[in-house]
Formats: sequence, C-alpha cells, structure tokens
Amino acid sequence: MSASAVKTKGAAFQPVAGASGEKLLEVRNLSKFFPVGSNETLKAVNDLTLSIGKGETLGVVGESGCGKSTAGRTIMRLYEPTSGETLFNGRNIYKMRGSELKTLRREMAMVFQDPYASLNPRFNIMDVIAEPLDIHGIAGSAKERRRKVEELLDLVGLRPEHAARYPHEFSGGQRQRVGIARALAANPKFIVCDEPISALDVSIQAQVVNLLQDLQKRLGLTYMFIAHDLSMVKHISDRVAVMYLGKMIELAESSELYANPKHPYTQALLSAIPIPDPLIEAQKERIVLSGDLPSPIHPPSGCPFRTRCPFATEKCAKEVPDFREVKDGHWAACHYA
Amino acid sequence: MFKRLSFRPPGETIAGDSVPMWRDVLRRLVTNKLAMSGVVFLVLLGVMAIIGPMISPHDYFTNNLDRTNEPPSADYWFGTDNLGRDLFSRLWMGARISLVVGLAAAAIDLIFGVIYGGIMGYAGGRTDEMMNKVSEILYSIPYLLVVILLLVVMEPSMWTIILALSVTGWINMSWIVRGQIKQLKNQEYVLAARSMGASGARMLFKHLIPNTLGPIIVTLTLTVPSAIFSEAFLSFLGLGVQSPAASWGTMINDSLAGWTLFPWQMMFPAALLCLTMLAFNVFGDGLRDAFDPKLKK
Amino acid sequence: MVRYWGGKLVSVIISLFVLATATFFLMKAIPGDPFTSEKAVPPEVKAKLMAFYGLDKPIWEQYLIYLKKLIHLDLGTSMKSQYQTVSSIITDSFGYSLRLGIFAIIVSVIVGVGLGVVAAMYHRKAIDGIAMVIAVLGVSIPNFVLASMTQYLFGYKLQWFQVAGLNGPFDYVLPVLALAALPIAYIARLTRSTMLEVLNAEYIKTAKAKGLKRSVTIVRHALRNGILPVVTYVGPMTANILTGSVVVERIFGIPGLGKYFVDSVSNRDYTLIMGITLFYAVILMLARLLTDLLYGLVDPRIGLRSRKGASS
Amino acid sequence: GCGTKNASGPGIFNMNLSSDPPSLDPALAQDSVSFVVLTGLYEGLTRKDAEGNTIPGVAEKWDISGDKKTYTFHLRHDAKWSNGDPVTAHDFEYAWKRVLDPNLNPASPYAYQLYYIKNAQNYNMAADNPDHISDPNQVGVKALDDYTLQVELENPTPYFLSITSFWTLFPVHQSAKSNPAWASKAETMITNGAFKMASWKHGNAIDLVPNENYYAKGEVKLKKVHFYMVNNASTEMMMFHTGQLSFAGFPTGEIPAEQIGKLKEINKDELHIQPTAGTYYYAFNLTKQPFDNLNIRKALTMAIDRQLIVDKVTKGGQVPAYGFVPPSIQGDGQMFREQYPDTGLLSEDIAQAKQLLAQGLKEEGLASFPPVTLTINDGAGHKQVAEALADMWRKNLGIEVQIQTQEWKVFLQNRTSLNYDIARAGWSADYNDPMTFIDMYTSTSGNNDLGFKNPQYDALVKQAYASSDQQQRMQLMDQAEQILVKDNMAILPVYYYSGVYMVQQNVQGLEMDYQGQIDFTRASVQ
Amino acid sequence: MDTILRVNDLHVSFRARGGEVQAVRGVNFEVKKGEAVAIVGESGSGKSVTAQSIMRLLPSPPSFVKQGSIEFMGRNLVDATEAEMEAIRGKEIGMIFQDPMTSLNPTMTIGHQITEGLIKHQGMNRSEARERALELLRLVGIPNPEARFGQYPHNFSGGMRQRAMIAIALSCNPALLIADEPTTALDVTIQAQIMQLMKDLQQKFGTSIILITHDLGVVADMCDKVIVMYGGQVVETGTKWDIFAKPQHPYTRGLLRSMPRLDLPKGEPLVPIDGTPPDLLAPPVGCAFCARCEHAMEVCLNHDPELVPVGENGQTAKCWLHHPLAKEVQA
Ligand SMILES: Nc1ncnc2c1ncn2[C@@H]1O[C@H](COP(=O)(O)OP(=O)(O)OP(=O)(O)O)[C@@H](O)[C@H]1O
Ligand SMILES: Nc1ncnc2c1ncn2[C@@H]1O[C@H](COP(=O)(O)OP(=O)(O)OP(=O)(O)O)[C@@H](O)[C@H]1O
Ligand SMILES: [Mg+2]
Ligand SMILES: [Mg+2]
Repeated sequence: MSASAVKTKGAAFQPVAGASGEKLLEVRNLSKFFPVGSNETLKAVNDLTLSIGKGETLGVVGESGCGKSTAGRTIMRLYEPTSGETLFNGRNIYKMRGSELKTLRREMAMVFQDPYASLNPRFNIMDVIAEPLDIHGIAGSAKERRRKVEELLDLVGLRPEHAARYPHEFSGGQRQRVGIARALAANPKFIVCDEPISALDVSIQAQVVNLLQDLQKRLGLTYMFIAHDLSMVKHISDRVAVMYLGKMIELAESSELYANPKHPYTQALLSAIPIPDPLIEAQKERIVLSGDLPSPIHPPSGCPFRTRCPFATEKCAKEVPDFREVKDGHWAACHYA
Repeated sequence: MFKRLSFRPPGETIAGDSVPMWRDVLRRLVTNKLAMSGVVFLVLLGVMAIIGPMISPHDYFTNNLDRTNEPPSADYWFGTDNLGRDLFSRLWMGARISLVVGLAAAAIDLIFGVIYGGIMGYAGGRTDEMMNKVSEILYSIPYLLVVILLLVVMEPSMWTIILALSVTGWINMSWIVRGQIKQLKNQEYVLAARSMGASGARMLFKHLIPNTLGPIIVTLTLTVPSAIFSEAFLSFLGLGVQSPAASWGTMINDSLAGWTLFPWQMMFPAALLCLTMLAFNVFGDGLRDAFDPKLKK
Repeated sequence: MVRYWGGKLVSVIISLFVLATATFFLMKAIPGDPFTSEKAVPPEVKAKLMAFYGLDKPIWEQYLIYLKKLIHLDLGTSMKSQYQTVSSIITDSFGYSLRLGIFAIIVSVIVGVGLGVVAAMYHRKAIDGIAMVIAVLGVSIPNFVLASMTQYLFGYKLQWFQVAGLNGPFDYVLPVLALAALPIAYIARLTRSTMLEVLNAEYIKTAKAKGLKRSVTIVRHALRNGILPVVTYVGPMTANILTGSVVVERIFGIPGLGKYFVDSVSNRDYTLIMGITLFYAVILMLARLLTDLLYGLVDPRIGLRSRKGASS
Repeated sequence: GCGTKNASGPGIFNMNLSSDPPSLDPALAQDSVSFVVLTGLYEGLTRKDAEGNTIPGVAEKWDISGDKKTYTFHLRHDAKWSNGDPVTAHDFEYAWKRVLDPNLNPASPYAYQLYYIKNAQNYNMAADNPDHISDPNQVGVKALDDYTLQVELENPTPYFLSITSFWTLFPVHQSAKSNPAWASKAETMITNGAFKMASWKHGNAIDLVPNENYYAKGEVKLKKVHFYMVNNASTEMMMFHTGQLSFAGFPTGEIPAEQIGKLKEINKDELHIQPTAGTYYYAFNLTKQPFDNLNIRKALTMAIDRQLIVDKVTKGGQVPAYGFVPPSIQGDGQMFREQYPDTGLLSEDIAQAKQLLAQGLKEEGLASFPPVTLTINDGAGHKQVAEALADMWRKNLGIEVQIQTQEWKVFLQNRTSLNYDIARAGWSADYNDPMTFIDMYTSTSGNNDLGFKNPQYDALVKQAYASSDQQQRMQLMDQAEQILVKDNMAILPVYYYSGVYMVQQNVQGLEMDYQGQIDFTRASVQ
Repeated sequence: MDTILRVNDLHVSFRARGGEVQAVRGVNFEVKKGEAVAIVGESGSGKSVTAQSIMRLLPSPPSFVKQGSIEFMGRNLVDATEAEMEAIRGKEIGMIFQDPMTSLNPTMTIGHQITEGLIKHQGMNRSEARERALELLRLVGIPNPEARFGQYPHNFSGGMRQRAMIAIALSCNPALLIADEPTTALDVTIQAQIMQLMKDLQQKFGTSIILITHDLGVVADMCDKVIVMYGGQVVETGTKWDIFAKPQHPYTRGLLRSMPRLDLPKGEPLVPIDGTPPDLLAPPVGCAFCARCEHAMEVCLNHDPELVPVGENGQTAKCWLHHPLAKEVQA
C-alpha cells in the first residue's frame, strides 16, 4: 500500500487561526509532485494545510529535502501546485490571472536562501532593488525611483552610496539585506523567507534576524520563515510547523512546541540540537535517531517517520496518522501523540 | 590610550572601486597580456585589411605576366603570384574576405544560435525536446555534404560560403545557450524576478541572456576562427571564393602546387592565417578566464 | 534498460529517415546527372543509361524505390564505378579511414591528455607554457598546411617516411600526425583546465590526506575525473576524424572514404552520395552513443537513464 | 621509402592514375584513367606507333575495298587470351555488337565510335525508335572465319583504320556473357593484351603482370606495372622525385604549371612536353547579346596575347591557337595544319580590336560594354587562364569581365543549355582526322554548345562525310573551319594542348601518341 | 599528558592578485594526547588554513608558511620533506573534511577509497585491507558493509558519506584526527549521529582530536579545550567551561550573545556583532576586532594586543582590556 492510497481527512481539517485571529493566508491540501525519471513522481509537498494570520510569523522547520522550499515556492506560485489551493485574503491564488495576479505579486514577496545566487550579478544594487518598482511601474520617474531605493537602503541599514555598486562587492550579510530591501520594495504584506540566514555566519545571522523582526514591527508584515535552525525559528516565530518528507507532522505555538513536543520526530529534532552550554550538554539525554531520511520518491507506507521512529508499531506502517489537534492549538500527526 | 573610542572605526567598508560586471571582466581581460596581444594583433589585422590594399603601389588583380612568381622585393613587398599579381595587396584583400566570412558566420551564429538555444532552454518540456531533436538531426548530417551541395547549387561566392557555414554552424551555439539558460532558469535571482511578476520577455532579456553572454562571447571568439578555417578548407577542395578575389584559403591552395619553389606564396597567407587563429584563440581563452567567476581575484 | 535502448533505436531510425529524405531531394535538386560529360553522350544512349538506373521515373517513385531498398539494407550500386556496390565501396575504403582514424584518436587522446596533465601538474611553470604553446599551435595551423609541410619535410626532403600511400606501419605517421594535431591541442587544453579544477577538488585533498604519493593521487584520483570532459569531446572528435579526413587522405594519397564522398558529389553518383551520407550519419550517431557509454563507464554517477535529457 | 611492398626497382613501372578506373570493360570505359589501364590489358585489331601511324595488332594485315567501305581484317593465329583461349574474329564481332547492343546494361557511352559501321547506329537505338533495326546480323561486322573479320561501313571513312585501335573496339572474352560484372574484379578479367591484371584494390592500387599468353611476350620487358591512385599533384611530384613513381603527369596526373619552369632547369632529362591533339578555347554564346555581334566577338578574340599566355601562364609547351584543328592531326599525306595553316584564320591586333569593339557596340546600340561573365569549371589551371584573359581585355579594351567558377557538371549543364556568356571549352581528338573537330559544330551535333547554326557549314561537313577523296575532304574541312573561325569567330581559340609528363631516366620505350595516350607495353625499367 | 602537537607562531599567507592574503597571522596552540580541541571562529578566520597547514595540504604556490613551526610528536612539519609528510598523512594524522558530498572521489568505490590508505601504510594486501575496511565500515555504523564496499559515493547519503570519511581517517589508528567542520553540511539529526560516533571512537581509541566548527553547541557537547580564532589570529583559548562561563574576549562574548538559545525563554532580542570581518589582504595594524568591538579603545586602533593568560585554567585572551591599565580606565 502506498502512502498516497491512504486518504487522510485533511479536507475536513480547519486550521487554527493566528494570534490576531484574522487569516491572511490559508493553504488547503496543497501538494506539489515533481515527475522524475520516466514514470515516477517525487512528492515534495504532500497534502499541506495551514494558515497564517495577519502580522504573524510562521516558522517552518525540517530536515534538508523535506519540502520546505517547495512549499514556500508553491505558496508563492513559483510552482503550479499538483493539487490544493492557497487563499490569499480569501482568494485562490492559483486561479488568478492578469492584473489580479500582478497585484498578488506586489503583495507577496520572497527572500532567498543563497545571498550569492539570488542577486543578478549584472545588476547594480539600484537596479536590483528597483526591479519590483520597474515591473509594477511603481516609481514614476527616475528621481522617484532613486529616492525609493535610497529609502529602502536606509531601511535595511545600507548607505545610499551603495546603490551604484554591484552584488559581488558585498559581503553575504549585506547582500542578504539587499535581498530584503528588494522584497520590501513593492510594499508587500506577506514575505516568504526561505532560509534567509543559513548561509550566513553566526555573528551576522543576528543582524539579519533583528532586521526582519524590526521590519515586521514597523510595517506590520506577515512572515513564513523557513529554516532548519530550530533555535532561530523558536526565536522569531509565533507558531512553528515541522515538516517531514513532504508532510506536516506538527504545528503549534512556538513556546508550546518547544516545551511540549508531541511528535517523536520533533522530540528527536529538539534533542539533537547542541546547546552552547557545556553544563546543559553534559546533562542532556539525547535521542539519536537511527538511519537516514527515506527517499521522497518511495516514502514509507503509513506514517512517513515510522522507519526511524523509536516507538513505531505495526499500526504506523498501515495507517497514515491524522493530523489532529492533540491539545488546544497544538496539532500533530502521530497515532500516539 | 586606554580610553574608550569616541567614534566607531569605519566598519562596513567595501573594498575596491565600484565596477559593473562588464568593467570587471574588461579589467581582467586587459591585464591578461597574452589575450591583449591577441587583441592588438586582431586590431592591426583589421586596420591592414582596410588600408593594406591601398598602401601598396599595386592593386590586387592586375596581372604582370612578365614578373610572375617573384620573391619579395622593394617593388613587390611580399612577392608576386603565378600571374604576377601583388601578393601584398592580395593578402589584405584576402584578410577582408576571411574576416568577413568569420564575422558573418559569428553573426549568424549569434542571431540564430542564441535565439534557438534561448527558446529551447527557456521553454523546456516538449518544445525543448522537439527543437533539440531537430538540431540533433541537422547535426548528424555530414557538414561537408551540406556545404558541397550548397556550393554546387549556388554560385560559389563568399556569401554562399557564409551561408553554407551557417547551415549547421549555429547548432553548437544553440546547445551552449540552451544548457546555460536551463541552468540559469533555476538560479534564485531568476526565481526572484518571477516572484515579483516579471514577464517572460523581461526574464529572458534582462536576466537570462545577459548572464549567458560570457559563454556566448567566448563561443563567438571561437566561431570566427573556425569559420575562417572552414573557408580555407573549402578553398582547398576547390570550393572557395571567386577570382580574382582571394581569401587566404584560396591563396594557400593556389600556392600549394609550387610552394616548395615559391615558399613566400604560401608562407604569408599561411602565417597570417595561423596568427589570426592564434590571436582569436588566446583572445577567447582570455575572455573565458575573464568571465570565469572562479578565477576572480 | 530495454526501454532505453528501444527508445534510442527508434530515434535513430527516425533521424536516419529524415536525413535520407532530405538528402535524397537535395541531391536531386542539384543540376547535372551522372552521365553528363564533356563529350555529349548521344541522347539514345543517355536515355538507356537513365532507364537502367531508374532515373527516368518520377522523383517520388525513385524515392519510394530507394526507401524500399533501404529497408532491406540495400544501398544499391555505384553509378560511376560500374558493378561496384555502394556497400563494398564503403567497406573497402572506410577500412583505411578507420585505421587512420583510430590511430589518430589514440594518439590524440594519449598525447593530448598527457600534455594536459603535465601542464596542469606544473601549472604556471615552464613546462605548462611549452605544452600550451604546442596546444595553441595545433589549433592554429590548418591541417592541409601541416600535412603538406610534413610531407615535404619528412617525406621528400629527409625521406624518413614514404610520401604517400598506406603500406607499411611507418606510412601512418605523417597522416596521423596531421589528423591528430588539432584534437591533441584541443584535448590538451581541455584536460589542463579540468585537471586544474580537479586538482583543487576536495577529494584530491582527501587522497593527499591519506598520505598517497602525488603521482598516485594524480593518476588514480585526478585523471579519471579530469578526463570526463575529454570523454564528452571524444564522441564528436571521433566523428570528425572519421568523416573529415578528406584533406589528409587527398594529400597522402590514402584511398579512404572521404575522397569518395567529395567525388561522389561531383560525379553525381546518387547512390554513393546517399550511401556515404547515411553511413556518416550512423557514425555520428554511434559516436554520440559511444560518448554516452564511455561516460557511464568513466563516471559511475551517470546512469543511462539520467543521460537522456542531457544531450550536447 | 621504408621497405614497402611496392618499392620501385628494375622491371617495375610505377604510375599514378589519380583515381580508380570507373570501368575496365572496353564497352563501358570512357575516361583517360580507364584507357591507360586498358592499353596494358588489351590489344585491338591495330596499334599505334609513336608517330601516330596505325600498325598491326591482333590483325596482322587488312584489305580495303575500292569504294573504301569494306575492310577485311586478317587476324594473327597466335593471339591468345590470358587464359590461353585463342583470340578470334568472333570475339571481335561479339565485342562490337555488344557495344552496340541496345539491351546492354548499362549502355555503352562510346557506342557512337562504331556508328561508322553499317546499320550500327540504327541497331543501337532504343527499340521504340522507328529507325531501330532489331536484327544484329544486319550490322556490318562479321567473322568470316575464326581469323577473318569483315567490316562494312556506312560511308567511306578514311580514318576508320585509326579507330580500330580505340578502346571501345577492343575484343571482349565471351565469358562476359555469363557474368555482367566480370570487369570489376581482377579474378574474372580475361584479357588479350601485353599484361594481365594481378590485383585490383579498388581506390587504392592496380597491379599488372605480363600476360604469358601474349603473342609478343618477348617484346614485353616489364615485370610488373603498379598503378597508384593519388589525387594530388604535389604529392605525385614528390613521389616522382623520391623515386616512388616511374612516370608522372599527363594524361592521368598533372605537373603543376608553377613547377614546370624549375623542372625545365633541373629535370630536363626527365621532363617531356608533347603536343597532343586538342584545342583549348572559349565558346561564345552566339544567341545572346553582346556575343551575337560578330565585331564584338572579333574584338575579344583579337585583343589577347596567346603567346604570353602559353609562356607565362600555362607554361607547359602549349602552342598558341588561331584555329580549331590542332597541329598534330593528320591531313592528306601531311599534317592538316601544315597544309592549311591557322595564321590566316585570325590575327592579334589590339588597335583593330578596339575599333571593332566600338563598332560592334554601336551596331548593338550599346553605350558601353555590358557586364558579362566568363564561366569556367573548377579544374586546375582554368582560373589562371581566365584571369589572364580578363586582365588582357581590361588592359587592352578597357572592359570588365567577371569570372565565375562552376562545379563541373553544373558548368556542363549551363554550357549545353546555352546559359552563359563566354565559357571555357576544350576538345581533344577521338581519332586522327580533322573531322573529329569539325563535325562538332554542325547544327544537329549534340556537342554544339555555341548556338552556331550555319547551313553552309552543315553542307560542307555532309559533303566531306560522303567523300572518299582525302584531298577533297581536307579542302572541305578547311572551308568549314574558315566559316567557323575566320568568318564567324564563333569560338575564341587560345592554345593547342600539350601533355607535360616526367619519366625517370631508367625508363625506356615508353610511347605517347598524338592524342596523348600513353603506351607502356613495350617499355622497360633498368 | 604529553603534548603531541604544538603550533608556534604560525603565519600562512597566499599570494593573490591584489597582494598577499595573510590568512593565518600568528597562531599558537597545543594538543595533548587524547584531548579534543575545538577551533571556532567565523568564516574566513583561518581555521581551515591552520588545519591544512598541519597536514601540509595547502597548494604551494600560492600558499606559503611565512613564519612559525608545527611540531608533531617532536618533528617540525613545516620543513618536513614531501616523502616524510606522506608517511605521516593518513597514518599519524587523519583528516575529515567539511563537505562529505565533494570530499569523496565520485569515480572510485568506497571500499577502494578506504583500502588505499591501508595498503599504503599498513602494508596489507588487498584481502586483508578489505577485511579491515569492512570492519571499519561496521565500526562507523554503516549497515550491510559487504554490499556497501563496492558502491560509489553517490549511492550513499550525506551522513553515510561522512561516516565513510571517518572510516578513512581512522583506518590507520592515527594519533591525531583533524575534523574540519565535519557536520556543517548535515542535518541536525544526522549531525547528532556523527558527533555521537566521534565521541565513542575517541573514547575507544584515545585519539586526539582537533574539531573545527563554528557551532558553539557542538563544541559544548564534545570538546575539552576551545580555541577561538578571528581574522587569522587566536583571540582566546581555554577550557570549554571557562570559555562558555566566562569568556574574556569581546568577540567570544559577542558570539555567545548573538546566538538564540533553545534552552532559554524566547523574547530576548539577539545582540548582533555589527560590521564585517577584516580584509586579510590588508589586515588592520591594531586589533583585528577593533572595528566591530563595542569596547574599542584608542590603543586598539594601532597596537595589536598579545595573547595573555587571564584565568587559572590556562585561559588566555588577546585583548587590551586585560591590560592592567585598561581595567582602571574602563572601571
Ligand atoms: N524542480 C524540482 N524538480 C524535481 N525535484 C525537486 C525540484 N525541487 C525540489 N525537488 C525535490 O523535492 C524535495 C524537496 O525539496 P525542497 O527544496 O523543497 O526541500 P527543502 O526542505 O527546502 O530542503 P533544503 O533544506 O535542503 O533546502 C527534494 O527531494 C528535492 O530533491
Ligand atoms: N587558495 C587560497 N588562495 C587565496 N586565499 C585563500 C585560499 N584559501 C583560503 N584563503 C583565504 O584564507 C582565509 C582563511 O580561510 P579559511 O579557509 O581558513 O577560513 P575558515 O576559517 O576555514 O572559514 P570557513 O568557516 O568558511 O571554512 C580566507 O580569507 C580565505 O579567503
Ligand atoms: Mg530549501
Ligand atoms: Mg574552513
């Protein structure tokens, strides 16, 4: 029995709302499969359902290849979904065409992982940041354009002189700030941050995270913050979603999740993180998972985590666990949570 | 001395001057002595191709049957050929033809190869597969057959040669562009542009093609000499340009029968041909190095 | 696997069909026929000749007849060399081109890779410079010039080798040199640049960290990886050498296929033109296949399946 | 050489053919490469000596009837095929009828060389032609017995005897009946000449060895003849210089014009230059302006310096041509050109040429000389001559002529269909009589690529055909040539061909005939 | 405990187009037998260059050791011959690299890559080496080693490749293992597996380890001593207890403060270290950290501080703040 043959009750699931209670974004049963080889599919994102409230930060964590970026990109409609829908302000973004889509592109933005690859090396910083302005015809005149770019540079802590320079002249952290300035240029409401800090040095990471938080406060932004650094996610997020092999396996308020992980994978993940404190490390019980992440082309039957789960039973191999609310606002996909 | 600094020492400095990418490339190219000597040679060649025939006291076509096969002298600087024509001016006329053939082939390569490859790479999927198949079939036609057939059907002239060379010449370029664009398509800055709602044209012309320019230019610098080479090769098979015009290829070919007796007839065009190849090659290598981000700094 | 080869075969057949069709009509479009000559053949004789070779039929019919024969792998008989079948001409003459070509390929790979490796190992030293000068010269001298000069110098002046013909093993030296010069140069440059890259790769550090000798590291670890682009080049190069030796064959009087190719067009020997074209196309395709196979051999990461999309 | 199999040595004659002989079936052969090999392999009724005289071959003597229309050949009794079979008159009858056989596949392109024979042309025609004669017995060739062959002709043809040494008329062994492909392999070739074929590596080499059954095997001194097939002039030269070749150059190879001057100095004993019966000329398209104008044609013809061209451009001992029939063609008892020199046909005169040009342009209503193209084919040397010519016209007449090279068959097609302004042409003799040139330009001739139609000319040719009086025939043909060249200037003669070749000094007894055909059967190599 | 490695005032530079990149500018430290030493510091601080200098793996040119010595078990590796180094590499010192994806030869089987060193250093024949290799694979926790022996790196997952790398590095029981960011490219759950493995092996064989990382969490987990590098220099050394409990250099302090911590309640803002690391082409005359230091003093601008002892457990720091005068002024 393959995993997809087991129907979950995801369709009936009503996700919890964000802190403010007003939903900006709702993702319903979103799947994105990639064809690989001659007739196989890779289920990069499988039946994802979540919502994000206005002004909220949703952290998404998971191991490499579990589908975080694909989820983010599909929600941005950089990929057309295999199935499911994403409602932005109540409207399905995959049905949008023409000017409606163009407006959507202004309201959503993305910050990418790789500060080196995400800026066109042939554009100077001015052109990079002004690209959304150009595309949407926001800046009326060259002067206006220049003013806007300088404003944005100032916002991210760079100096106006930098506008004439080229990406390769900047350090990683600076580039990432340029990327953020670009994302902000068209005044978006929602930003997907796809591992914006994982390529940066520890000492630089804090600069960028602080900037993101500061901007959120000032501009009332909503973030989907993708990362694999659980400490950083905990620091920045209101709620945290944990993904495993294309599926969401746990979702909760961040303090709740870290204090009280329900899914064995989340528990293992949290225990695996080394704490920069020898005292704590010396006392810590670590759950060391055996084995590697299974291939998303041939995921295990039933619960995707069962092959590495210390508590797996026969039931786990047979039935796909429901993603259910195990506690107030705390959702998990485990038979035994 | 052990006082708290009242100011913050300059922290976020950015080293070096602000230079656009292409200036950076240019700068690296200019510092490459070998490549620059290639460029200098090519410029000189271009100049000579223009003024060469004019500075010689003889034109390139008038026969002087009393003075055939003469070695270089004060009168005929590079000697004469078997009809007593001035090799000096013929050489530069030949340069014109060889250069025009090379540049025209490059131009067609550029226009056709880049567009075809660009469409293949950008469209992807079925379109890409079909177009790629077509180019593969074209590529498996023996190039010589196409050239000979064309030259037989059409009057052999410089333009026919150019046409013949461009029938299959662009395929390599299209594959290079295709490969590049396929790679670039998944670059994050291209995705970024998509996420901002950039149109297909904007992505193709603002992001994809400009970033493929490096490989394109490098390929072009190699297309030019290979076209000149092919023209010479066709001349050897007797399919060259029409008399009394001469390309280096026809000059070498004409001289082959007697080159042991009149070596200058072969040496001058052959040496120029080799030097031009050399110049284009070192220039191309230099460009490749200049464009290669790995060799930065 | 079966699927893969089946698919390959189908695509080869389609390509050959398209090629055969295109060549057939192109060829018929060129003026002249096999029997035009300075002294006009009487019309009655010519009519009989045309009828004998089926050239009097409408072109479509000729085409269909040709295709039908082709399906039975019958390439017909030459219209110029009477009573010689196209396949026998090809097999006879291609033997020479093939032997010459194989030597040239072997020489160019060995010398080219050798030069490239040495140049990379002594990067920025004198040897590097010398190797690269050789390489650049190789791509700069037209092979007919090279062939003529070596023929004159070593064949005529010094008489170290026979001027023309392919009778003894020594007779291969000059033509092979002329054929291999360009590939040697190209391979040397290719090898050098990839070797430079490979020598900086992490796994070379790993090998060194094991305490392996420099020579062992280079031969065992670097070379196999550094040779990958050479493998990609070997396919087209093989095709080029095998199909493009016309000039060298002509200068050294070698009765290879290239000579027939050029002559067949000027003789309007239709069946021979078609035969050689298709033969060359098959060689080109085989060369591509060879590249794929070699690639799979040299690089274990490349399964046959994943090569499918990655052409060129 | 480094100890190769085909090293030169005493008794071995090495020669370059440049290409594989397309066919060694006498009926099908049609090019000089095949002819060279055939000369060694076969012997016809007659042979030629060095002067071009007909001497006995397989036929030891012959009788000619009073009306000169019946020839009776008496064959030698000791002539044998290479397999030992006797060569009989029936073999000749078979071979000739085979050439004429309308059902021979592929058809013989040179069948017309037998059209002098009674009913031959009609028999050769396709069956659907009303004039077709289907009965081979009506063809005028008949073996009276094993050693007597009787031939009846349509017209008294004084040069018929010279044709009997031609390749198309060689005998063919009757085994050819059962194996149509017999002439493509050494093993199946049964020949009657001085040599037989030892091996034939297509495209690569042919080896001939003496035929032990040849009746005059005592005269054959060579132990082996080795043919190379190298298609490159300078390679051939180097092979000659290194001793790899005993013979180089015309007719199957080429001595580069550039080297002739030097060779005359350093290799004067090896170098040979011999006039051959051919004319190099340019054809005017008489149907097209401006060359429909006689004065313009005259002007162009007169404004070139032929001596300069042969001295400085072609350099191969060619002779300036002022007529159409070359000097090495026989006339009545003496050479045709000796009797009727070409000096009277045209003269070079630049001043007059200018005048004629102006006049011609006026007649045509042209203000200036229109753009015209001189079309040549891509063979060796043509370009130089064309360029020299164009340059002379530019200098002497002030006119510009474009030169266009065309691929051989394209060129021929264009010339035949009168799609040109001026085109290069060359003609060499099929047999030793002016007629081989003169009948080319009758209005019905398939080789008339000029658009030349002159009833008077046609009548003269017809008269000459019918005449059996040599003196009268020569007169008629002289008149015809005058019409063609002097009166109409339909062609622009440039030079009479010569053959340039080199022979190693250790080679003796090599002969080249008036046509430039080489006969090595009696040669020897020390 | 005996010292097996002592690095003394090591200076390593690269010749580059714009001049000389002074990647390592005076590094001193020592490693005792059986000890695990961590080198931490941000990207470009010279960690890898230091490690590779010990193994003499840096390409030369462009790199060269300007000054200093590296004493390994009594021998100075800086001027050892290439042949001597070949005998040490792999046998006495093993090394693991950061990226398991690129550190294994893609065209050679895993088995071959492990046995190579064994055949060279232990003089084993093929089958002995194979046996030992299988044993090693089992030791590093690769299931079904017989099947895995003949496979290529691309058949292995990242974690397994890193295990194979460890097997290679440990194959000849080296006295010292240098691990250059062995887990940076791996996921946390896999990282936990690898760290566990290294700890186990270290205890089992008593190998000394130099662990290079920029993850202080990893350091806290498995090292005894910590060396903090910045701008090509060692700025602080000490036991892990001292370094985490009472860091004495502003950079170390900044580093600890800029990291969010899972164990602490959320909400406290992070304190970033502003600015960027120094340009090693033209390193500052004074303290390298001066430009980013919140305590920068006038002296820091033009005078490079010395590494001085600052605590009882051998803790040292390279900062003017520990100058007696500075304490007064600051206070
Ligand atoms: N365009 C694509 N085509 C095919 N497969 C893809 C594509 N993009 C992603 N995948 C596959 O989908 C799966 C999920 O990839 P994704 O990039 O979303 O993971 P991720 O969680 O972002 O990982 P990382 O932390 O490494 O960025 C992976 O197995 C990946 O190989
Ligand atoms: N081959 C080289 N040529 C020139 N400079 C080099 C070379 N290798 C390293 N460097 C320079 O040396 C400095 C130190 O590099 P090193 O690799 O030791 O840093 P690191 O501390 O290991 O950083 P990371 O955490 O990124 O691995 C860097 O500034 C780097 O640019
Ligand atoms: Mg990702
Ligand atoms: Mg490092």
